Formats: sequence, structure tokens, C-alpha cells
Amino acid sequence: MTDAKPPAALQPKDYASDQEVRWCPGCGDYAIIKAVQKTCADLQLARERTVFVSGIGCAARFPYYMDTYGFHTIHGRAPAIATGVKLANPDLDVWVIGGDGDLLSIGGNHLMHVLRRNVDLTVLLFNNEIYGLTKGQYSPTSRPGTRSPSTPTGSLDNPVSAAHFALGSGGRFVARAIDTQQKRLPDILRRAHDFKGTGFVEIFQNCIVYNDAVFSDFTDRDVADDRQIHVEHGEPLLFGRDRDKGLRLDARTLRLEVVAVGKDGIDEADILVHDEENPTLAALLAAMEPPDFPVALGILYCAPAPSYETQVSEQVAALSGGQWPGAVSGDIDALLRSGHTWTHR
Amino acid sequence: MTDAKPPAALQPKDYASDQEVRWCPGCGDYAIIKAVQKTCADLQLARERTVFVSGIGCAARFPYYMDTYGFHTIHGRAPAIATGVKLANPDLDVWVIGGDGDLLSIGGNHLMHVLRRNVDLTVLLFNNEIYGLTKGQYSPTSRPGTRSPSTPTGSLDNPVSAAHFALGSGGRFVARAIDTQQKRLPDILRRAHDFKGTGFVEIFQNCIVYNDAVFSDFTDRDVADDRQIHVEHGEPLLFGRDRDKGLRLDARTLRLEVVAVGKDGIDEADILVHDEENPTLAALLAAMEPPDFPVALGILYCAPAPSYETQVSEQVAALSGGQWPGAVSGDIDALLRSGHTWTHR
Amino acid sequence: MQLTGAQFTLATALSGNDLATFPDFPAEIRAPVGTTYGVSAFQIHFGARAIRTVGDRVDVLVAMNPAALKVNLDEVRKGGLIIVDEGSFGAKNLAKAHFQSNPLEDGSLDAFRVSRIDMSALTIEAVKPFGLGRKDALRCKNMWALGLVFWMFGRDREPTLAWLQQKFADKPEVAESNIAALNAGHAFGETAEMPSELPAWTVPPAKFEPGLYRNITGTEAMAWGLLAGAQLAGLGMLFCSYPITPASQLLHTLAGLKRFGVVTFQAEDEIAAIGAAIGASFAGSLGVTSSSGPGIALKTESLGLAVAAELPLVVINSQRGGPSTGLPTKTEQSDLYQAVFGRNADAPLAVLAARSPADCFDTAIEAIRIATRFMTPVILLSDGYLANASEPWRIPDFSTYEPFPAKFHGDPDGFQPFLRDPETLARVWAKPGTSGLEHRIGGIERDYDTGDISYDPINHHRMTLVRADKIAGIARQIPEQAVDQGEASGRLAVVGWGSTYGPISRAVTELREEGIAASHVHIRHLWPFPANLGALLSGFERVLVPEKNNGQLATILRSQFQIEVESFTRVTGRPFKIENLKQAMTAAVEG
Amino acid sequence: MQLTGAQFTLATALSGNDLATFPDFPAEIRAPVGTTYGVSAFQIHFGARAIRTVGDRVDVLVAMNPAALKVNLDEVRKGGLIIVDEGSFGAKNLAKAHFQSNPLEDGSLDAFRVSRIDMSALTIEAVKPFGLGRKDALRCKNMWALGLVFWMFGRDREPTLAWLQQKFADKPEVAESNIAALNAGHAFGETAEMPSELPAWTVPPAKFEPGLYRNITGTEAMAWGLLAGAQLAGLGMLFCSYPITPASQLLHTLAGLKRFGVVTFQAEDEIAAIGAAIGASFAGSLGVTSSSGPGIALKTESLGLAVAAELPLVVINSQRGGPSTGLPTKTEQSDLYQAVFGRNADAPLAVLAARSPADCFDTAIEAIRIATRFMTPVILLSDGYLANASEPWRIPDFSTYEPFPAKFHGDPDGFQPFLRDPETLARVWAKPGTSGLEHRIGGIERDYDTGDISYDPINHHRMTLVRADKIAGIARQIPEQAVDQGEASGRLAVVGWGSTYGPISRAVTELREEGIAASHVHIRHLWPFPANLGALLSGFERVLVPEKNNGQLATILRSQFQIEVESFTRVTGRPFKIENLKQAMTAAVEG
Ligand SMILES: Cc1ncc(C[n+]2csc(CCOP(=O)(O)OP(=O)(O)O)c2C)c(N)n1
Ligand SMILES: Cc1ncc(C[n+]2csc(CCOP(=O)(O)OP(=O)(O)O)c2C)c(N)n1
Ligand code: SF4
Ligand code: SF4
Ligand SMILES: [Mg+2]
Ligand SMILES: [Mg+2]
Repeated sequence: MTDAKPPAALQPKDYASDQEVRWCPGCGDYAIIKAVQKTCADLQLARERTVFVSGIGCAARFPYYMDTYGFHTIHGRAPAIATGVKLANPDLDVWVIGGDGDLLSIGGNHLMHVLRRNVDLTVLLFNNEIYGLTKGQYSPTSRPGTRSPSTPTGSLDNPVSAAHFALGSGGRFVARAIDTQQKRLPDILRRAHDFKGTGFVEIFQNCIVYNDAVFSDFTDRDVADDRQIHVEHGEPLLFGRDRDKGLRLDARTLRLEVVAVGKDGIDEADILVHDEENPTLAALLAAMEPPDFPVALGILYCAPAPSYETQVSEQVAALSGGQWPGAVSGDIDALLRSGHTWTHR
Repeated sequence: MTDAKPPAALQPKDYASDQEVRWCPGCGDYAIIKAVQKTCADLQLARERTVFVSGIGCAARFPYYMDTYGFHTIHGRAPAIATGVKLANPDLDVWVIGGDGDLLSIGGNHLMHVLRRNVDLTVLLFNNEIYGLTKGQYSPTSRPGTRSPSTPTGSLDNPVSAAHFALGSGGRFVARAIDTQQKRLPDILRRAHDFKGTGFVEIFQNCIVYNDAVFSDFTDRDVADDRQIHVEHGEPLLFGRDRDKGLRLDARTLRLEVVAVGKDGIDEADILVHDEENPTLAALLAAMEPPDFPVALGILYCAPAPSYETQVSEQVAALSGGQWPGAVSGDIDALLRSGHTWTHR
Repeated sequence: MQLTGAQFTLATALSGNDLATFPDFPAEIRAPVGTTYGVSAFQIHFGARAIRTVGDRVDVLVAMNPAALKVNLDEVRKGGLIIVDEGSFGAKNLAKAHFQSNPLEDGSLDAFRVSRIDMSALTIEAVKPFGLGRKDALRCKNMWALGLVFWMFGRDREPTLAWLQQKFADKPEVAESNIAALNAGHAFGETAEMPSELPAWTVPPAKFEPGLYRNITGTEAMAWGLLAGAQLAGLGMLFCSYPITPASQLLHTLAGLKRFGVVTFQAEDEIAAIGAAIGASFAGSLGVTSSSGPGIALKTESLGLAVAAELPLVVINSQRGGPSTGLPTKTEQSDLYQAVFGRNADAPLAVLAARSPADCFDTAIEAIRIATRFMTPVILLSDGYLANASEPWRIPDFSTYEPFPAKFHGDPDGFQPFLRDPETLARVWAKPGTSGLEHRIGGIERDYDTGDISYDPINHHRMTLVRADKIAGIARQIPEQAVDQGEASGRLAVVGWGSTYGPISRAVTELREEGIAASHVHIRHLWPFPANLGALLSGFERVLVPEKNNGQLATILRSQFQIEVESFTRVTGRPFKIENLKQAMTAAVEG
Repeated sequence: MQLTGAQFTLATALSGNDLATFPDFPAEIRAPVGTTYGVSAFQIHFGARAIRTVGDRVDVLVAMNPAALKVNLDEVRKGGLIIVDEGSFGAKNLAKAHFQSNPLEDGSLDAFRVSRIDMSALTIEAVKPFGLGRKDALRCKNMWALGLVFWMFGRDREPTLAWLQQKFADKPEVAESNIAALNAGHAFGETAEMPSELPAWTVPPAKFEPGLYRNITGTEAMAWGLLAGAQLAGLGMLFCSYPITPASQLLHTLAGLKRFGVVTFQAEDEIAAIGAAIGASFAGSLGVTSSSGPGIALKTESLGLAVAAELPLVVINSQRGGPSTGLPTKTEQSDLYQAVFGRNADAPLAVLAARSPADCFDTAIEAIRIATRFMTPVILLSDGYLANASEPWRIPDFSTYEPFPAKFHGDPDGFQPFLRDPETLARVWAKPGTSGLEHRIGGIERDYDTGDISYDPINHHRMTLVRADKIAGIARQIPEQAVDQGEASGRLAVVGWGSTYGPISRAVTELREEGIAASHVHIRHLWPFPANLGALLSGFERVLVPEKNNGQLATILRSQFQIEVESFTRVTGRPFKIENLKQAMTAAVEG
């Protein structure tokens, strides 16, 4: 930078690249990119230090639309490639974007391994329960019975739950959000970003063309209050328009139940309080499904632990006495002469 | 078979092939194959209908030693290949054998997908927390700090828990066992086999060469009673030499605690009763680690649901009016003439 | 637009013309209307003579908006007719298409005949009775245009009317509106409203071999061929795939044909797909897997297993532009190296390619025949063009196809899993469930005589050779290479493979009509080559190999035969232009 | 046994002999002692002349049990010396080795000189003072044998004694026992107990170019070469791998060299490994990944991404026997097709091969030079033989190596990520973190001029050609192909690549000594070939290509040059025998 003036604060639009955005009109991806750009501006992320890595899919087109560094890679491999980016330069702020096919079908293994390693990445899974880019086949998150071009008579597999899978893989930050909730989404993204480790966010994203309204059972305006619970650390797990419903644990069956606060002698003290660091609660929340339960949104789980690339950098720095990242150092001549040598004359 | 006499009952040894077993002397795999052969005999499995499918690794050599059909495939892919075997012929009794590297490192994704689909396979994961066949590199289940040829200064990644991962993947039968417990192992194998869906068993297996005694913190004779809990459906979760320790749930923190039965006014009624069908309990049990907790063994979770290949066969049989498996049927000439046709003269 | 194209294709076929189509759609799912990258095009070539290509140049372009004009203008022949929807040429759409000025006004279309019709307004007018909003009304614009084009070429509206009624059975107002638009467009042509520059063409029926015909896409033919082949082999079929453009349609088509008893399995990725297919073959069914270049790449390691275990397997590759993600919706034939050479170790297998949409039927059957007869994986190369394109097909009588029932081993006596047929060198297929044939196979080298694991040096050499010989021996069991057109020796052989058949064939015909001696050789069996191929090509002074890749068949031919080979390539994601081919051939003849 | 071999190698090197070694161990980890598949062998060839192979035939075989005798007997030259541990020839061990009768008794060793020594008993005796159990005592048997062999060849025991002391520093009784056994074996030779058939040899030192020498395995040389190359390029290195035989050792070696600032990453699989390496290169480090055939196969799709994105990347393939799992611990050079052609689409990249253990050092540097200078993936072919074998190496002066610092783009002016160097056609490398160079790349085809996504037909053709031209242009920046031995034209060129260098070189020398004119050409740059290769080979009447595969280089040479090529192959998992090579060469000269 030749210019010495302090740069003016970056606006969300400053994070948009000059490329035409090519999602279908009405696609939930538009809402998500808006929230991401707002998050970037909120955090004043340096564009040159920010890298978006994606696989293949509609969601994975994301990097092209961000005026940062970006790598649109191949289907399913973004978590692995992003791991390399981060290991090579831990100073970079690395985001992974992918769809439910990208990250849970072909890429499920890489996702598991970044989660267990706790690589410092922000991973956004755009879950539209369908393969958008390839024109609408069912995905591993599609509900049983989904009719799609590849399952004209209805799909038969049980879906995997992204959040449940992330927890089972040893993920230490697991959150959930809805594409269009522009008030809440940036907060969740900020928390995921600030998490020093893998910040995993499942975003319910509406594919208007191939799976329209698949989430309407809990996102439709008229049911939203009763079918969504926005969890906050330290706050009681209340929901409903009048926040008069709550989650209680049946300690005998180890199952959650929805109770009406103020009725039948139930008061707020009976309601579970959200504890981000509790993996059991996180799993219970992740498993809730409408219509019997609300869908849990927000930060389900957050249990900080050292991130992988930090430990890697520290280990190599300690052994090399240098800095990582840095060029290969050390005395090659001495290396070549280490161990037994002898001279011929 | 030309012989009409009713065949004599098969003995465990009748399931052994004529191939020399080539594991290192003292390897835990010997104990496991013994238990499997016993299970086969207990169940009088028909050798010609039994298929062992494996990937690559020491564990994966298993099929060669069984006098059944066997397919020693490639690293990590056994669950996928076994899915094909089972879909092609649901009458076969299909077992999958693999190590922690095979099924959790390279093969984690396929394992996840068979589990969520609930394909009727019996999956035995021989977890020795190391790559045996390739001479001792650390694996995704190795404990942090493991010194191995590829991590001479200690590994840095958090391990994945096989059982926890299986649960997070939507697995419906998750069990755990120890290689040398020849009384218990066949029972667990039998249950896994009889489960109509993916019966997943993690077997702690000692690699005497590269990771000897890695499980000794809970398998050594002197600590076994206090560091193992053998869970039984409907029974209280008690352990210890005198069965005087139990697991209790702290309903406030949603965490398990080990309590002494008979002390401090605690009696058996305070102790959790094992419920195989409870996923939350299964996850709590799977997460227990010594020294603070005993390792949970036995059937942690069992929640039957229709198996994938059954549904697939039913769907195709219903649509074709025939039987699956069966040759492609139907009138090709009619197919070729379906839709608009016209004649040139 | 693709649906509109399909309707016109059908009507044209029914009117007795020969035809070829080329759908060309964007990589984006529903790119904003009006952008250049969102243009969905459908090209059709028809006529009274035999049609083998979609044509070099477009005679009539119907451009529904400025972007469509922009993207396709290059394809229109000078003097050709361009019909535009004038109503869509507003400032906003012009800007979206990056026009600086209105091409209808600025003289840039002077070389063409241009017919400006406000189709938007006319459509809105036509569907007014049905009370649709403006947006919905405009959805009927394509039908209006189709009506007009039906009139221009004297096509029958009936099948399309029936199709609309059926398609929108539960939305009668949509059906009615579309029908009204179609009729209005037709009427527009027929009545005085017709602008003078719009001629009504009469294209007489082409000469066809007598018989029953249908229109068929490569995807349909491939799916049906697989069913037919499995039936001829007497096998069940497990079709395993992971969606990928342009291969997904085959999965979709077969998923819709479960009534034939085929099981389709959408796997979690391409590796699982081929894995399941291999598992199925091990279990005694026919495993088939299908993908496109990047997905086939992922199957590489598993293909090695199928080669080592000597299991039958059919792998269909609908090639697309590469490398990597490349041009997913565009056609290319650049995976030949991968098919023939793209595995670790010496891992030979058979490679076939289909030449036209209808040819996919026979090629699929041939793939199954070879896979089961020789216990080997077979890669069948299709491509994005074949998958989507269609052509009229004289429907064969299936009873004339010779069955080739797969043989399962049954005799435990002297059984070992690598017992070989002395003639084909194929190993026996012993199906789990068969008592007395319990056996273990895998990827580790096995003893020639016992089938057990073997690390023996000499045995490995022997097995390497027997695997190679088995595949080489396929050459003895396939037809000799025929000459498609022209003499069996002479000045120039033009050698093609795959979907370039149409253009090469047309170009050779035209050259020959101009008196230039050129012969067309089109190879279906790409590995091993037909036994006579080397000798055949040696009979020509020059051999020209036009390919939609950077010269892959040319390289392989050079590696196998001691002949000089010239390569002509155009790697554009589109079919060859006859004009370019003819130039290259002429140069080769003269050069 | 491998450790014992390593000690003898070291002592031999220190005594001034030239040497070559060939460790040959089983696929099973610790197969039961006494079984034939459990035999671990170590072959060493040393002498006063230049040693280029491990030798066709063994002069002295030390067989520690019947199985070892059985497996290796074929390798011993008639009249050679066989020393057996008589104590291990009990009935049980004979049965385990599937001997029907005792070969020491039944005359089957009549063609050899046999020395029967009860090493078991002598070892137990020797270590008695240290109170080991029988089993532990017998663990010292190898050292006893080593002591004897040290005596036979007049080797110095000191380094081994020091090594034992260090290795068992925390188990003094084990150290002492082994030392006692070693000394006892040595004393056995020196004293009257020595059987008369055991001669003491004196092998005079070989002639070496003056300089400082060391012994080096291919794995060490490769690891060190990578560090050296990264240092010359001024880059950080992320080495990403997934264990696989015989590639794992490279991971192990580099993991032990973190003090040079290299980061090693054991990924979850091969795809993740290459993915992380590609990510590292994108981020401005040097990404390196390493595997063997089946693992390289898995990297195919990702390699296409690196080609499309034009990122530097080094991919090391330690080839092993195939197809599929094949012969994991045996060597082979059958992944050449895969390296050159094994990707979907037209996806060219550079391919190199090392010829000897020490040559891995320079070849690794060359791979990094090409990868960074041309922004391309480079596949470097090694193999199981090179990975494990060792040879004496004249240690180079690293300061004589020319640095080739990688250039990172810095200027935002006119920047686009696919700006090309007009000479090399390499695109710029713009490192994340650099302000003003924010950009997006990926696998979709991109515009030649702007770097943006482009589906344009002409642009795709242009990009296809520029990718090919860039790789072809490497030929201008590599040394011309030299003739290793013999004239630059004439009757016969013997063309090799990779680890067959030693045997071919020796065979050609011997042939030339016999007065037969043959030249040896050994190719390091396998794609693109050196610019003069075609012309060079055309200067020979015959071209013979010996390979440890089914003729892959031969096929590729035919495809590139209009020349006749003869192929000679032995796919046995072992190095060539000089004898076989000479036969083939003589036949070629005469034929
Ligand atoms: C190796 C490979 N396999 C398959 C594909 C085809 N493909 C592209 S995107 C995609 C799935 C898209 O679904 P998802 O990841 O959920 O993203 P969405 O489009 O729904 O946002 C598939 C199967 C590919 N590009 N590469
Ligand atoms: C594609 C591929 N990658 C790597 C390997 C090498 N390999 C063989 S087994 C194995 C891991 C063995 O560990 P595990 O699965 O835990 O089995 P174990 O030997 O411990 O029983 C590896 C990395 C291979 N054979 N194929
Ligand atoms: S297909 Fe669906 S996910 Fe893809 S851009 Fe369109 S609406 Fe969005
Ligand atoms: S290396 Fe370990 S796991 Fe493998 S056979 Fe030996 S003891 Fe068993
Ligand atoms: Mg999706
Ligand atoms: Mg293991």
C-alpha cells in the first residue's frame, strides 16, 4: 500500500467483488452473502488476509462474489484444501463454504477431520437439503420420501443431521441459523469466526428452484415463533411468541420435553438453562425436530480448545528455532554430512 | 450339494480357511477371529451365504482366514463395496472388517453413510489406535502426544471417538468390546449380527508390535473391574469388583457422575438404568473415559428401524412386479416403441 | 427453452425430416434472465437429406432477448433470418447483455434479414383471457414463438397441444394460456399480421430406410441399451452413480425405469458408486457406474481393483470440458487418455465409444457383452453432446439381438477363483451363495494356479502378461474395423471416434461429392483396437484424426502402429464445423 | 534383519568398497518366524569396481532358518557359499518352510558349498553371562552372524559396537548381549572353531572419485533434496502425505527434520493430502505430496485442479507392484502411464524420474525448480527399490547449487491472476496476504485475458493450447538428453528410466567390454522429453527399452517419435538381472 492515510472503515459492499452474482433470483444464498459481507464489515476484516475456500455447488460459487482471496476448488475437498491454506499461513483468515452435498455427501470425511483436529476455520454449510447445481437430486440431508430426479418414487435413506454429525465428529463449535434472519445471522457468523478452532455453522438455505419451502414447517412466519428456539448461553431455553414455552429435561428418560411455563405449576426454574459448553445438551438440542419440538438455532455448542494449526506452528517453531510460516532454513551442507562419512582420495 | 444328509452342526474351526494366519504372534486379531468363528458356529451361519468384506490393514486381512466368501478390497472402501454386495443380493450375510485407519481415516465417509442408511451389515472396527500394516503411524484414534514414525515429536490432533462418531452419523446399533474378552465378545457379535441394519461394533484390539498396552489403563486385570462397565439393557449401570459403583445423572449439569452405592445415602434406585434405545444415554456412555470414568462396553445403543436394502428391494419389486434380486426383466421392444413413433416406407 | 426445442424436434421428426439437435445450456441453474451467461439455446438441423450434424451455421435464429442475440449471432450465416422479440429490447435488457447501443437500430445486423416482432406484447395479449399476471403471461412467450415457427415450417401442432394439456393437467389455466399463445403465434404467421420477410418454408421429407422410427437422445439410448444388455446377459443390474453434469441424466432415466427390475443407487460420492458396483458384480449382478471426467478420475483406484479382481463392470463416462471442473455443460472428448492409460500399474481394460445418440444403445450392449465375457471392466465413452442430443432412430427388433447369458461357475471340483477359460482367458465367476465355491479374492497379486495370495516374482510377471493378453484378445472377438465411407485404401483416411461421427461423415461426403478421395473410418473399439486397424490405416497415404481434444487418439494410434498421423483439433465445447473439417481434410489431401 | 544389513552396509562403505543394497521384506508386519512369507532378506553387492546393481546372483547366502534358505536359494550362484544356522533346521521349522526333507541332508544343496554352524547354540552360549531367557538370547543371533561375516570380509566392528551401545542405552543387558554375540561370531571366524570351508575374503577398496562420501538411501536423498530445493526457492514447505508402503518412509524422514522448518501433515487420506498441498501452494508455500500408485490414483482429480489453477506442486510417487494393492513391498516402474496420461481432459504436467538412491537428491531439486518456475504440478517417480536401497554418495557442496528464488507478484497495476510470463508461459503467483491482489481462482475454465470464469468456446481452445505449450516449453529449459555410455549414434541404444539405471549401465558396460557396440541413454525428464531426444534416438539402428513394467516408456516413445522401439520387460518386483538384460541387448544387436 503506497497510501499512508488510515483506510476508511470498510462497508459491506466493499467486500463484494465485481462479478455478477449468478444464483437464481430468490435463492437463499443472496441472504447469506449479505450477512457474511455485513459480518466482514462489522469485524473490519482485512480483505487481503481473508480467504474463502469452497468446493463445488451453487453455494460453492460464493468466493467469486467476495472481494477477498478466493479458491473455488473441487467437490467435497474444500475442508482439506483450506487446512493446507491455514497450515501454510496461519495468519490468514480462512472460511470454508459448501452445500450439504459438498460437505456431507462427498466431503463428509474431510469435514469430520477438520472438526476433530479443530483447525481454525469458519465453516459455513448451506443446507438446502438438495443438490442445487446438478439440478435437484436428493442429498444426504433430504427427508425420506423426497421425490427428485434420481428418486422419482421417493428417497429411502435416513438423512444425516449436520449438527449432530459435527458433534459426533468432535466439533467444538456448532451453530445453526436461517438464511433470511439477517438480524441473527451476522451475530452467529461473528461468533463462529471469532472461535479459535473450527467454527461450524449450518445455515438452512432455501433453494427456491428445487426444494422451495422445505423449511417452511419452521420458518414460515406464522409458525416461526413456536417452531424455533434461539438459544443463548446462560439463558433459559424459552420460546414461543410470548416466550411461554420451555424445554425441560425428563431426568428419568433423559429426553427433552416441551412444557408451558406458568401452567401446571411449572415456572422458569424448571426450564433448562442453555450451557454452550455442554455436549449432551447440544446433542439434545440438535436432535429436536418439528412439529413436536422447535428447531434449535444459535450457538448449540462452544467449547474452546487449542487449534490445530497453532499447535503445528508452535511445534515446528520450537524445533526449528525459527518462525512458521517461513522458508525452509537450516544448514543443508551439515545435513548432508551428518552421520558416518568417509573420504576417498 | 449332491449329498442329501442333513449337514452336521458346524464347529468354529469349520469357519477357518486353509490359509496360514499371518498376524504377528500375540496380536489381538487372533482373539477376535476366534470370537467371530465361535459366533458363526453359535448361529450356524451358512458359509456359502456369508461374505466378509474388508479394506486394507492388518485387520482387513481377516477375510482370507474365513472359509466363507470374502473380498479383501481397497483401503477405506469396504463399507461402500459391502453396500453393493448387499444391495445386489440381500440374502447374503455381509460383514465388514476394518481397522481404525481403514474405517475412520480414509473410510470415515463411507462408514457414516452406511450408518445413516442403515444398510444391513455387521461392521467390526478393530481399533488399535495405530496403523499396524504400514508400521506404526498414529491414527485418528491415537491419543494426543502419540509418538510414531510420522509424529516423532508427538501427535497434535484430537482423536475421534468411534462410538461417538457412529452415533453422530445416525448409527442405530453401536456396541463396544475388548478383543480378549472371549465370553462377552461372541454375545455382542451375535447381537450386532442379528440387528437388521448396520450393527456397528468397536473392538479395542491390542497391537502388540506398534501400540502395545495402549488400552491397559482399562484392560489390565488389576484395573479392569473399576475401569470397565458392561452395560445391559434394563439393568442398572453398576460396576466395580463388588458392583458397588454406579452411574448417576446430574440433571442440572446433564453430566454423569460415578457414585458409590450404599454410601452417602445412595442406593440402587439412584443409579441410571441402561436403556439401549436412548441416544442421549448412549452418547453419555460413549464419552466416558478413564481414569475418572469406566469405559462403557456392550451394546450402547440399539434402535431398530427398516434397513436400507430391504426398502430398496421392496421398492423395485413393487415397481417391477418381480423379485429382487433377479435379472433385468420387462419388454424391451415395448420400451423402444414407447412415446412418439412414426413409420417411413 | 429446452422444452420448446424438444417439442419442435418431435414435430419435425413426425413430419418426416431427418434431424439433429444440440441443446446448449448454461452452467448456472437459473441465471438471471437477460444475462449472456444465462442464455439457454436449442439448435436443430433438419432437412430432406440425411442429417448428420447440427449444422455449421444457423439459417434461422429466434432470439427471445438481446442476450440470446449476442451469444448466438456468430453462428448465423450471412443472409440468414433473425427473428427477435422486439419487446425485450428495452434499455435494461440491452445493458444486461452489454450492448452499447441497440443492435436492431445501429446497423450491426445489416448482413442478415431481421424480423422484429413484439412477441412479448402479442403473448400478453393472447393470454389475457386467462387472467395471468404479467410475469406468468410472459412465461408463455416461448410457446408463442413455437407457434410461429410451426407455421413457418408447416409443422403439426397436435402433439404439442396434447403434451401441454398433459403436463399442466392440474393447472388448467396454465395449459390454456400456453395453448392460446401457441395458437396465436401460429395464427400470426398465417394471417395478414405476418411481416413480409417471414417466409413459410416447405421442407420435404427426407429419404429414410423403411421402418418404424422414433426420436432418441443419447441418454435414453444408453439407459435402454444397458437394460437390454443386462437382459441379454440374464443378469440383474445395480446402477450406481453420483450426480454430475452431464452424466446425471442417465441416473435419472434409469431411476425412472425401476419397473424393469433395475436398482439405482445414488451413492455418497463417485468412489462409493464404483465400489458398490464392484460389490454388486462380486455378488453376481452386473455393476454399472456412470460419471463424467472428474468423477471418473476419482474412480481410478477402484478401477484397479476391478482389473485385479477380474470382475465385470461397466463404467460410463459422459465426457465434458476440462481439466478439472472446466466447462461442465460443454462437450469434449478428452478423457481418452484417462480411459486407456489412466491407472497406476499395468491395468488394462476395454474402452468403447458411442458415435451418435442412437448408437449408445448398441454400444451399451457391446460393453456388457465384453465385460461379462471377459470378466473385465469396460469404459464406455459418451459425452455431453451425445447425452443431450437427439436423432431419429429406426427402432430395431430386439428379438434379433443374440443373447449372451453370463455363466456362473458351479462345480466345486478343482475350483479356484482364477480358473481361466483357455480361449478368452476370462476367469470364472463364482457367485456368493453357491455352496462349495467359497473363496476369497482381493487386490493383492494372486497365484496363477491356486488363486491364493502370491508375492512370487515369476508369478507376478506371468499374471501381468495374462491380464494384458486377456484384454488384447478381445480384438479377436469384435468385428473388424470397417470403412464407413469411401475406399478401403487410398489418399486419405479420416479417422474419428465418438460423437464427431456426424460432422466427419458429412464433411467426407461433401468432399467426395467434390471429387476428393477421402475415406471415413470411425472407431468404436478404442482398446483394444480391431485387429485389422493397423493394416487398414497403413493402406492410406495420409491419416487425419480430427478430435475434440488436444490429439489423444492421434497419439495412441502413433503409439500402436508405425504410421504417420496428422491431428486436427478444436477444443471449444461445441461440435465441429463442417467447414473447418473440410479445410483440414483438403489440406491433408493436398499437403 | 534389515538393521543387521544396514550395519554391514555401513561397515562395507567405511572399508572403501563401492556397494549397492536391496532390502526385501514381507508385506506382513511380523509374520511368524520360520514361515516363507515371513522371510526378511537383505542383499548387498560390493566390490573393488564400481557397483551399479545388487548383483544377479548371490555369492554368499547366510540363511538363518529353513524358510530363508528356501526363499533365497534360487538367487545363489552355483558353487556359491551357503552358511546356515544348523540349529534352526529342526523338524518344526522344516515343516513351516514346507520342506519335505532336510535340504542339508538330502543332497539338494550339492551344487553349493555349504557351511553348517549351529549359530543358535553358539549365540545362547555367548550371551549366557547376561542371564537372558532363551527367546531373548536368540534375538542376538543376527549379531552373531554379523560378527562372523565381519570377520570373513575384514570389516571393522567399531561402528556397530557404538551403534548397539547407543541404541540400547537404556537396556544395558541387551546391549551387552548383542555385543557379546557379535564378538563371539567374529571370534568364531578367527579361531580354530572355524570350519575349513569358510574363507576370509579381502576385497580391496574400489576406485572412487576423490571426495567426502556417505552412504545414502533414496528416501534420505529425496527428503534432503526437497529441503534443499525449497531452500533454493526460498519457500516454506508443507509436506502432506498419507502413509502407504513404500512411500511412508519419506514422511517419517521429513517428520524428523522439522528443525529445518518443514511442516509435515499426515492427512486423513491421499485426497486430503494433495488437497492440503494445493492449499499450501495457493497460500504461497511449496505444497508437496507423496504416495504410491494406489494413493496417486486417488489424487487424480485434484491433480487436475492444480493443472487448471496452475499452481506449483510436487507429487512424489514411490512406485510399487500393481495393479491395485498388488505387491506393496515390491518394486515396479509401472506408473508411467498414470503420470503422463492419467487424468481426465487435456491436463499436461511435468514428469521426472530418479535413477539411483543418491540421484533422488538432485531430481527432487529439479522437480521444485520446474514446479515453481512453470507454476505446474510435477510428478517425480521413485520406486520401492530406490526408497529402500542405498549407495555411497560423494557429498556435493551445496553452495555450488544455483538458487532459483520463487517470484511472488506484487504489483496491483494491471493484475489478473492469469497474467503470463511470455517466455515460460507461467502465470503469476499472487500470495494471499498481499494487498491489492485479492483474486479468485478455481477449476472452471478462465478467460485468457482477465482470469475470470469463461465458457467461451474459442477461449477454451486457446487455454487448452497454452496449458500444453507451457509444459512443452519446459523442454527448452532442461538439459539436452546425454548419452550415459557409448557413442551418440550407432547400432543399439538401450533406453531406460528410473531405478533400472544400475543394471542397464552394468549390462551395457559388460557388453561393450565384449566388443558389442551399445549405448546407454537414461531419461530423467519423462515429460516433456528433452528437446533432442527424438533426433538422438533416430541416430540408432535399434532402440531397446528395458522396463520393469509392460512396456510403458516404449509405448510413449513410439507415440512421440517416428521410430521403431523394442521393449524388454520383467515385471517381477525385483531388479533386473544383468544376464537377462545382456541377452536382450545381444538379441537386439543381432536381430
Ligand atoms: C467430483 C465431482 N462429483 C460431482 C460433481 C457434480 N456436483 C457439482 S455440485 C454437486 C452437489 C451440489 O449440491 P450441494 O453441495 O448441496 O450444493 P448446492 O448446489 O445445493 O448449493 C454435485 C453432485 C462435481 N462437480 N464433481
Ligand atoms: C489408498 C491406500 N492408501 C494407503 C494405503 C496404506 N495403508 C494400508 S493399511 C493402512 C492403515 C492401517 O491401519 P488400520 O486401518 O488401523 O489397520 P491395522 O493395520 O491397524 O489393523 C494404510 C495407511 C493403502 N493400502 N491404500
Ligand atoms: S438451484 Fe437452488 S440453490 Fe442453486 S442458485 Fe438456484 S435457488 Fe439457489
Ligand atoms: S502390526 Fe499390530 S495389528 Fe498388525 S498384525 Fe502385528 S500386532 Fe497385529
Ligand atoms: Mg445443497
Ligand atoms: Mg489400526
